[in-house]
Amino acid sequence: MATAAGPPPDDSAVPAGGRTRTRRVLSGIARPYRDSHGVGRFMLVTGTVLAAIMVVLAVFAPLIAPFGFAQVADVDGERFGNHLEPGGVHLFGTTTQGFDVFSRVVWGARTAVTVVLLALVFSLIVGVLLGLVAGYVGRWVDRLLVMIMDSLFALPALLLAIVVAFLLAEHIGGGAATAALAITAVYVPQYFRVVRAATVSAKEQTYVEAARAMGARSGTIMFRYLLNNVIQSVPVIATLNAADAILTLAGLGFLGYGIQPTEAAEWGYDLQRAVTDAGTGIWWTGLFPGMAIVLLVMGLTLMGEGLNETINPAIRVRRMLSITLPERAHESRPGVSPVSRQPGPGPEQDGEAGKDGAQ
Amino acid sequence: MRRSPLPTKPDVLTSTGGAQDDALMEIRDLEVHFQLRSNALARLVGGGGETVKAVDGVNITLRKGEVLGLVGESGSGKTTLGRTLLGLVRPSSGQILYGNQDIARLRQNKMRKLRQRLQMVFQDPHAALNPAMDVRAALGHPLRIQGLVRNKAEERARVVEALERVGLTPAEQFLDKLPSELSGGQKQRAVIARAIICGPELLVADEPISMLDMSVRAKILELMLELRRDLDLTYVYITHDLATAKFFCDRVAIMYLGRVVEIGPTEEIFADPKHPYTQALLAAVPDPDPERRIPRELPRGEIPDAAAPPHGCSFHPRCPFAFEPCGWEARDLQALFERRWTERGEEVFAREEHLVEGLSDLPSGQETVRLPVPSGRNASELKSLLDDARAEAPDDPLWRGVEDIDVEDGQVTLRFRAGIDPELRTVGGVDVACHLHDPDLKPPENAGY
Amino acid sequence: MSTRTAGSLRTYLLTRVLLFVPQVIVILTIVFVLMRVAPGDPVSVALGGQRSEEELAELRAAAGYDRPIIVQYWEYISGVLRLDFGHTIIDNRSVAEIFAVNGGATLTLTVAAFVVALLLAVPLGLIAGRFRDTPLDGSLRVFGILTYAAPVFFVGLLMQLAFARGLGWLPSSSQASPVVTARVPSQTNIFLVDALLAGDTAAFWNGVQHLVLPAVTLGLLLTGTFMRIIRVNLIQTMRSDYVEAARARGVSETRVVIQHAFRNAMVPFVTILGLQVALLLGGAILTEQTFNWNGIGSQLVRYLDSRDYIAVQGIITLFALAVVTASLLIDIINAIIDPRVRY
Amino acid sequence: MTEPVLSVQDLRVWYGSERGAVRAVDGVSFDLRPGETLGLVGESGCGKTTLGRGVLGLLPRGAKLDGEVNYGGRNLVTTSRRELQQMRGPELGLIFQEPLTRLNPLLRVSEHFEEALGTHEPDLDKEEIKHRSIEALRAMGIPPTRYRAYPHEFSGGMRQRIMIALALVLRPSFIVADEPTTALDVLVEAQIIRILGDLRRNFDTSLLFITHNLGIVAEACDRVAVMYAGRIVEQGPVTDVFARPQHPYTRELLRSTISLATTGLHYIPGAPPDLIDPPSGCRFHPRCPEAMRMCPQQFPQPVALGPQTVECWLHGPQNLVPEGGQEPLEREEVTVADEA
Repeated sequence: MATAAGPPPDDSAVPAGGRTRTRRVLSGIARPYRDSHGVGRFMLVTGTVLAAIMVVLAVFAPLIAPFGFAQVADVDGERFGNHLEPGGVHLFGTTTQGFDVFSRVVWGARTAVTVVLLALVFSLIVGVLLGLVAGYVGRWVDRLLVMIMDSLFALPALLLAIVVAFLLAEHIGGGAATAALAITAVYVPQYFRVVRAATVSAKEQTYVEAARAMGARSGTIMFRYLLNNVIQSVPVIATLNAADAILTLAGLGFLGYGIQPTEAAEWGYDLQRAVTDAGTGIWWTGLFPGMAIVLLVMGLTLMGEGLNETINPAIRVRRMLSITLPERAHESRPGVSPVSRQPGPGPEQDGEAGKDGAQ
Repeated sequence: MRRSPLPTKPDVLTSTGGAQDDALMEIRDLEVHFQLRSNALARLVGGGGETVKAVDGVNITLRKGEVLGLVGESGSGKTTLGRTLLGLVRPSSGQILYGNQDIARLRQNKMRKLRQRLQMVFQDPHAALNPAMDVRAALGHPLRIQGLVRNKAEERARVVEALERVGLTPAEQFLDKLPSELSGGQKQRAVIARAIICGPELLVADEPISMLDMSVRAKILELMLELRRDLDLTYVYITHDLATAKFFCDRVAIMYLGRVVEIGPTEEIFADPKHPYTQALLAAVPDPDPERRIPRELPRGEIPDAAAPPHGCSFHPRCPFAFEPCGWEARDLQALFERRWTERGEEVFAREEHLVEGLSDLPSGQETVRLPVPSGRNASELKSLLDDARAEAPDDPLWRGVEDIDVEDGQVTLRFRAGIDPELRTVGGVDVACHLHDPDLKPPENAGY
Repeated sequence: MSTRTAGSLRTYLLTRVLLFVPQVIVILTIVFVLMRVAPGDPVSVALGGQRSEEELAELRAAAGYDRPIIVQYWEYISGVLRLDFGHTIIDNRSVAEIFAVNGGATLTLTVAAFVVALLLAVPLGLIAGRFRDTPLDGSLRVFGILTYAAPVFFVGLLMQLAFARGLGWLPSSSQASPVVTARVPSQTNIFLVDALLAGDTAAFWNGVQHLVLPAVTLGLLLTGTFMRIIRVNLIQTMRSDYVEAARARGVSETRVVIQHAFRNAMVPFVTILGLQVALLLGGAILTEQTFNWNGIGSQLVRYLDSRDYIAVQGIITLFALAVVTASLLIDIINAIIDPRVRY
Repeated sequence: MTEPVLSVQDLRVWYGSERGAVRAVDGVSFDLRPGETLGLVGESGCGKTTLGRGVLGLLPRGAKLDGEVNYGGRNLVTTSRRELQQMRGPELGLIFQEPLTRLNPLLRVSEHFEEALGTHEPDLDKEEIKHRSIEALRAMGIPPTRYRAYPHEFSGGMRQRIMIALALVLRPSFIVADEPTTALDVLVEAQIIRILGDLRRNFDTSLLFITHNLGIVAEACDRVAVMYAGRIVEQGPVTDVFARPQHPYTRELLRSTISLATTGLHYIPGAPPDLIDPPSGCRFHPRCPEAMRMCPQQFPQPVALGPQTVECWLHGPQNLVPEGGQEPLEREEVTVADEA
């Protein structure tokens, strides 16, 4: 085999199909972790761990949080008290309204993860589809979509989210869906841009022309030839956008246009309440939800940058393992003795270098 | 091997054993123009920008069973022409008659059916395969698109057959491979297998071996020759490599800036090239024979900008034998001065630069041009500079095209001889588009013919 | 010889400026559609329930909201072109007047933040890229990611806790101390300029002190993003073919880095600066809210709370126009520094 | 005979990779005399580019090299980075394969020349720099009108001329040209080959001309070194080597090249070996039509045959070939599965 870098050839003639495919997908997910090294790997792993912790908090919030997010009294009906300092039953203290800060942080993770996942799915579907169509079809469809998306891009993200949340709140209330849709509006143009650009360049690839040459219809070309290859640019930007989306969600909450406090715990809202506390020297109401945001956003950003480092060829470092050249040893076999080369210099030259000399 | 292991072609076209001169495809007055959208506004509103005539009036009859070479350098339009034949590029005008249909105007859905019979092999086999599709899917896909198989088992059988046909044996070993797991030669074999799997009659091969390692080039060419013999294929072989063209083709068409400048049987063209461009190309091929040398005299400069091709014969600015009717214009005068300064050096340049700075703004393609005289200088200075330039390089073909230089009303007027677009005309066994071979025009004595 | 002359900078600029017009119209259309898809007219949304039906109808008629939507659209577009952004519903102010009164504060904040971001990010990003994969690069990247990951209002909060409350070095909110504000006459509505015009250095310094925390807070928001872009660009240029070619000519490493890599790395950075204005303005809304800074962002929040569509629409329009104008300027700057853009 | 400008002795360049050490260049020796052009030919992946870069010390970090590159009384392998950097340009030049991306797009052509001359000849004043640069460009056929143009205003062929002028303006005594015409059209390629061919006549510059095209070697080189899997298997004057190739690889390579004289197809079976785990003994033996039992056993010794030097057991030395070593080697058939 002349291809040096490919995975080991699997000669076992497995009547593949489904299994090969699943394996490929799985190994595709695992690849960045396997292939990364150095700083990139550190970032990728740290980021994944941070994000995973937050996801665990989100999934198991009911088990982890000692109290409900809007609970101000324990089961016996006894009120917690306002502005309790951290410690004891209330690990992170309590807020002005008498909520348990730790519980709100944990429940807040659930809100953040839910909203961002929803927004991610919505904006991916819309953005990828539109980007694919615009990039492939071109002409006026492309020009129109680009113009609209560029204009949306020119609106400050937070502003766009506020406006959409504000308008939607009138109709469907201030729940997670509203927040998710507001965030979707912000990120659709980004996916659109990335996917469109990838499509436009992939469209010029020979394999797409080959598909046309075999008579494939536009739909087939888009979904069987382009989508697969275009989608590869998505994971990095999706992770980074997820991080950004957390910030947008918190921004919405901070301004009071996100999720209403009665519906779910939301870190941005908690921080807004904490601004007034800061003036009186109460630090715990703001610090903990703030830290939660920072950790989640950092986790996702680290993951995104780590991914970028391993899969983006433009900045990837080719791994250079350090080697030492083996001593030149004369290969002596029974009955053969080395001679000096005729035109060459000293006798000490030549001979096959040691076989296992590497590393 | 008479019986092909692959499906035979639809009945209408299986007229095997027909005469060599049967026309398979007829290309008439084919033109392909591209719009270059150069700026943001043009991109936004569409239209505007420059037009590039990638293919500029080509007439070729493709004979059944032959290998026709389209030979040219980059920008000659050979690839565009090849893609147009397959309906992958819409021509701006002209006809491509195939059977009783005109590919130039065929609707997409009808064209789709034809693609079974017209296929393409690409230059870069790596890029020609979808990186996310394994060999089985890549080869099976055309069958499915064309509705040639009823079920998976049938598809697999056909894929295995095609793989074996192109020498990828045992086929089972290759079915589940992704393109990234194949070597260059193997990829190209897979691309060829995909091209023949539907049973085509014409293959357009665009530089099929130029990206491959030296040691597999011959193998792929040999495979293509075998396939041609066994499957009664006709090839259009696009290349810039004259050596493989000479070996591989029955006929070659030499292309320059969108036009065919010479076309004819391979032996004749290589034995006795008639167009100065063909001659230059042939002489410039580096050959492993140390006795054979590239001549010192080579056409100067490079292929001109296709968006603004030269007036008259496109090759005239580079042609050592160019004469009166070749299409001289103001741009050639500017090029002459650039050559002059390159030869004579900085001082001459510094002295003359200012006087002829207006040359670059002159309109192209006009017979009479007025050279602007820079302020502070007078026309007679400019005139005498032109006279000097002429006296120092009297043999430059440009001067044959200059009818006269006058000083009128403080301006210098230069009249060029009328340029004529050369047409293909039959000379001996080949067709060549060059005024040197037009008996009505009198080429200069020293042209060497 | 196929050449494209470099002299067409003028043509490029002309087309770029012409392109500005359709861009603005599209963006205005989008703002209009966004703001008016909601059922109900602005007047009843803002004042419904507070006034009688007759009063509402009167107000509607006066402001023209009873006319067909297409007419209103035309009014809006032509209004904006005449720099008339309409009147607020709840307090009947001219939106343009809001810009005049509160714009100065936002402008001061954003310009200062932009300067902070550039001062921090350019050198740090270049250093990180130059010494990539060293501990220095690692710590700079963590710093960059931290500044990016911390929401402005959280950073603002921590700043207030640390520098205003804890250490007592700097004031924590508003543009200047009330006493000072009262004694400086408004001329330009940009407080620092007004203070200088009045010759009141003490007031000027007071303003600067008030500016530090918000500007740094907002500046840090951009710093992370900027650093990341500059670092990646530098890494890419450092491995470009022409850098290798320069090394092969024996050009000294310092010169290679400064003349070839730094310069070329800044070009793609400059091209994305235009869009970063959007990020900056978004952050400004939050920063103003955190530091009680009476700029346009605060006004936006105020009018949003009172559901005053017209005020909101006007402010969004202004923000969008600011971004489009910024990208126009950036494109022009880019055309001047990069010879390839011009044809 | 004149002293060589450059004398490479037993140079090795190895890279570390995930799978082990890549022996890109594995014990290579050659000399280059003043004004001489040595063609270095081989298939892709044979280590010729690494050799060219290694000689100039322009290898990526992680590459290890040892052996000798003797130039001007120094061994470049052990010369400090700093000294090497100062030698690059005025002593050692490099011309690249891909001219389009080799000029900084933001700098005018003139600025490239000012930088190169300013670095190495700081005493030159502005006028002299301009004069020298324009002269160098003129010699490459670039008109003085274009001195202040930007790189993107030139075609690929012209950019390659500029790159050559940029190398020559510093008057180095040794230049490596790494596939300088591969990206160019036939006629432009011929122009560049002629320019490089003239180099040996007009200047005393020695040239290491790396190419995969045997025709170019015949056209532009005095001597040729044929490289296979990290080794130079045969070297000698071009006329001799091409007329009487002594190494089976050289012969097969010449036969499989399609030229204007080709009447039949010929090819070397199999693919070039993996440089991480190359075949034992002679690296060509799995593909060699004349492989003997001896070949996989031991590395062949360089043997002088007239003006040529060959590493092949066919040519002995006989005293090293054991009993029965010349029997033909029994091997498995090479299949498409092993094809390049």
